[in-house]
Amino acid sequence: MLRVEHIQVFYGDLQVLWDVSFEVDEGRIVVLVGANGAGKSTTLKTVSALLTPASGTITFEGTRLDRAPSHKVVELGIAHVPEGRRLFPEMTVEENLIMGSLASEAKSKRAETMSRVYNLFPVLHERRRQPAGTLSGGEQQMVAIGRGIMARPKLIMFDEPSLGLAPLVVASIFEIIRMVNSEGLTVLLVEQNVKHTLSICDRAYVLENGSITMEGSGRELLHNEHVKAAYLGI
Amino acid sequence: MRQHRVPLILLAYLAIFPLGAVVPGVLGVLQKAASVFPEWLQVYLLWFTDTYLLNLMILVLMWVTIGSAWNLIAGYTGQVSFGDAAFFGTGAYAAGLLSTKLGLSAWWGFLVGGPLAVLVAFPFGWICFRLRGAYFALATLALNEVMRHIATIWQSLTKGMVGIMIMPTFVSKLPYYYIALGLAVLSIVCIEIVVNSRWGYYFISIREDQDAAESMGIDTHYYKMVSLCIAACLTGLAGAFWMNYNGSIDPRSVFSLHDISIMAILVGIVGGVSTTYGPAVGAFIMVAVSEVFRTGGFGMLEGLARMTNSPATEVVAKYVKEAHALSFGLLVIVIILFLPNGVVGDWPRLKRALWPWSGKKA
Amino acid sequence: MEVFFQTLVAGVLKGGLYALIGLGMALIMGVMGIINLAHGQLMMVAMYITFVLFHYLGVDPYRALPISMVSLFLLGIFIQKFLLNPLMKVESILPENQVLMTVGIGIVLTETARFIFSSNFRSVMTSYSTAVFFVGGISFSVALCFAFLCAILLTAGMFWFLLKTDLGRCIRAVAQDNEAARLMGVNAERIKVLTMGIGAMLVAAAGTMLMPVYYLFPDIGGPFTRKAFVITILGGLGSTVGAIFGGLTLGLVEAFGATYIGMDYEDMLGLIIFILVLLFLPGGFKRLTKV
Amino acid sequence: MFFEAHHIVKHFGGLSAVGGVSFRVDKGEIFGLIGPNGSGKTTIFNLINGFHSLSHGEIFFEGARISGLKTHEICRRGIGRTFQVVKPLKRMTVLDNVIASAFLRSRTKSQAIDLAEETIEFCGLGPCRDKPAGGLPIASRKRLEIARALATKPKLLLLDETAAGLNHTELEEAIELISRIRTAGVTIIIVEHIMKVIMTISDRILAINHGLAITEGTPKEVATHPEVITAYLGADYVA
Repeated sequence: MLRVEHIQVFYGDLQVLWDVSFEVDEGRIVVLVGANGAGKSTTLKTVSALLTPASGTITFEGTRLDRAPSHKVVELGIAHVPEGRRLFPEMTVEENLIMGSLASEAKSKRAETMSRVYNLFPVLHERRRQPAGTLSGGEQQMVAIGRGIMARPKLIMFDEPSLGLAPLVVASIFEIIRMVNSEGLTVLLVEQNVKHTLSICDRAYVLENGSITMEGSGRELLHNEHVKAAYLGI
Repeated sequence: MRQHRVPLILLAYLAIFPLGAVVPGVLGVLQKAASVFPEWLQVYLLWFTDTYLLNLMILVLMWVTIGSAWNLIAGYTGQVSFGDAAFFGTGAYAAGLLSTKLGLSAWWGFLVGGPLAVLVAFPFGWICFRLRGAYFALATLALNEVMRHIATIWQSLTKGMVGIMIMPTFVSKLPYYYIALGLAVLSIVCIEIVVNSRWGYYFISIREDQDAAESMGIDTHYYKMVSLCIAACLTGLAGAFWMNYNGSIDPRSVFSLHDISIMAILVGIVGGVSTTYGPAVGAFIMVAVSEVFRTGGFGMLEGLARMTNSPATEVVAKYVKEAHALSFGLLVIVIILFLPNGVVGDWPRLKRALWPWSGKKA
Repeated sequence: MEVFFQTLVAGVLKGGLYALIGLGMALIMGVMGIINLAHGQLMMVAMYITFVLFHYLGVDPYRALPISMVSLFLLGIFIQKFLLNPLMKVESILPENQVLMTVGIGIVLTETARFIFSSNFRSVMTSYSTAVFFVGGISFSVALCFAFLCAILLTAGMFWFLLKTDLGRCIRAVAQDNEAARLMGVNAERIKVLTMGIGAMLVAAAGTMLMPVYYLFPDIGGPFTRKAFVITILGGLGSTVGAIFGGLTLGLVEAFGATYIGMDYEDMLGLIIFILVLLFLPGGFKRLTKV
Repeated sequence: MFFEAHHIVKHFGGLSAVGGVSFRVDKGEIFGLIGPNGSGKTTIFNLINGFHSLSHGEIFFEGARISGLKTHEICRRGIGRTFQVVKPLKRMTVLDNVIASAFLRSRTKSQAIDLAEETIEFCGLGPCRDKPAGGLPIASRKRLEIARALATKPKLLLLDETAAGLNHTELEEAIELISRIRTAGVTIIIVEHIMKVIMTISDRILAINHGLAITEGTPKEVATHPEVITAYLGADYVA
């Protein structure tokens, strides 16, 4: 479905991704794990066309993305739930959700999708008139995910959804991600929370210093000593 | 010293040639000296022997001072000022008031004008530099207006809109020329010294990254103030010079946003921000551009109109004369779009564009 | 007491137009992150359009309103698309490049106007230019009241647009988080172009409505640019609601200043407010109300 | 007492980024600060360095209270820092970057140049000393951060994610550099995500999560502490 092939990405004249390739098959949960600064967020931003790869190709259902403007990517059916949530703080919860559904197809089904999101997160329905900036971290993450769902995407990308959240909330966020996936959405997840991530995913790639060093099924990597060592240094 | 070779030769030239304008006999010597050069070059070599051109050169040199001062605070320290006229006017009024109110020579303005401009800059900078972002730039714009209003309203002191008139000290333009030259050299040297000292390193650090600068132990608020005060002082000196040279000032002319503050910015960015000689090049270009338009190509267009007897050319000549301020605006737009670092800063790029073949050899 | 109320009325009426000017400036500030130093000059262009339409074609200023608004909308779009957006890709030492560009645009607009119309003062004398009506001994200028009404309608319409339409939400989204907005599929460059157009359109409306009771010459842009930035600083940089309060405050302060201190100080007062805000309330009204 | 943070708290709006952390650092040691992304490590640095003002609590350095001082004053007292997101002075050369900061402890320019050159050599930046800082590769930029901080002759150095984004050899070199800095007599507080680095060089480690201290101890104690493993790898990884 999504195929990233040999991309090299630079910030100015600073190379951050070296020859990164991976694939996401339809209906799966695919994970990129790796330490801080390994290039996970950069990879997602490149798929979203916020960054342009210097070389390499990105194709989504046969369409080239690597030279497309970022709003095209959304129209093609890729939603990006960014790191740090990046809500519009002065807009209400409802308006934030609306912002997710600007593309013409999503727009026509806006009311329907919104009630689905409210079903998924009843607390957001209670808070729908509240500015998003006043919500707690967990609730904000729900809005961010909801905003992604509002685009009615085929592929949804999560960038560190557990960042800065309490353990209980983290567990429920992963539950939601699994639920979203079971409803037919393909998921590309970037995480540092290895345990949770690897246990729910179908396929995982390990990013280290801007290149992919390992890949395999979630279970394989979960018991791989190298992953453990990379994280804890023991 | 090597990187200063061309400017020093130019300086020597600037120092010698104007002598021909007044000192009898020198012109003949110069003409003889120049005659070894090809004829077309002689025109340029003897350029300063004409009082009209001398006047223009005085303007250029005054703008070198103001532009360099602006370059220090905006180009090196990164705090763009839209209010140089506030300091220029303060210097000019200081000189003028010394003459009209205290009966001293307006030349004492050189001693008082600079410090007085600093006195204006100090509390102003102290307030504005506490805030990051666009506040300083906007506040300078306001300062410009406030100073003009004060000069207009405080009639008992400044005679309001009437302004101040003093008798010029010299009949010839030559002394003024050398004073302006001295001032311009002083400011370039002064800024060159500052920029290569501890202060200069601190100024550029502040421009490049204020957070990093603070973590390096630099008191950014204090050093921004230092930069502003030096710039204000030099601009004040230029103002005091203008009072003496022009003989008359009024609030509208010396506190003018367009004619002084914007012109200072133009001199800075056209020449090249954060370069030693950028403001000098900028001053020359700006005065030249303004003069070419103001006089319709030094009267050439009118001449052409008279020669060809074509009314169309006459109309063009008339419009070109009126368009000199318009040309400034267009120049800002073109420079910012295509040469954002000015003629000196973007010289390699400009050179490649002008002489595409010269790059190929290397 | 009568003088007081008369001044109050004058201040509020003027403040309504100032709010309109400030609103456009605040939108531009919010979305582009720059102070548009050609704002008053855009207003001047709108005033000349109104003047030409009235003088040569006999179009009433209020009928000219849509024409001047549309023209300025297009001018704003042109400026953003061809002069300001390209600057984002230019690497330069000075961060204020875009602001300097607006200064250049301001000069070009002013000088073009002078080129065409000369420096002479112009005005549009309509039958209602000097008409007044009285309520309880206080005079109301018909033209200014009408302008005030239009300003309220336009402001309300603007807020409806910003709060209730997708396009308006996109504008707010870009102002709050440019990158996140792009992730939502918002074409940020197009939104910037649109915002500049709207900003220019709003200030054009203010200019056209001022025309029947005001005079006009090419340099009129400068003072209005200064008023506009005093208003936005007062309101809190980029805050639209703040800009309305800022506009009203400036209108009132100017009116009371002119009545009780002297006409000469009118312009100065705005600048004094500016410095006071900078000293005691950095962040403007926005800081007080959190809107 | 060399350095002590006493129950420091920082609120941003309603959110509490650091919720009452206390720790002390002895002269000459390397003190590690670990925790998952967003746990408040960089905020603690910003509090020590004076970028943020404390909501509650106090910070002492060499017996004097430094909380409430301005950033440049704290630097003058002898606390240098590097940034996680490197902040090179882009249009200056590497040498000029370091000279600018060496001026703090030099009376003349030639002294500053000497100090800067010495520091550049110490950090192994010699080959790129005349290159503009904006065009350096990431490893050299990280080194430049350290060099600039060292040129202010700090007694305490705060290193923020110095190893992030480095490859294997660069990592080894970074560890080597940090140990040399310690040998030179500088006390270090290090925030690091790459466990390998922090586990090998730290004397003591404080683990935090959600702005609260989890545990403090030797690297081994911390690495095997169940709550730390939970914070990093998620619940029940231990089992």
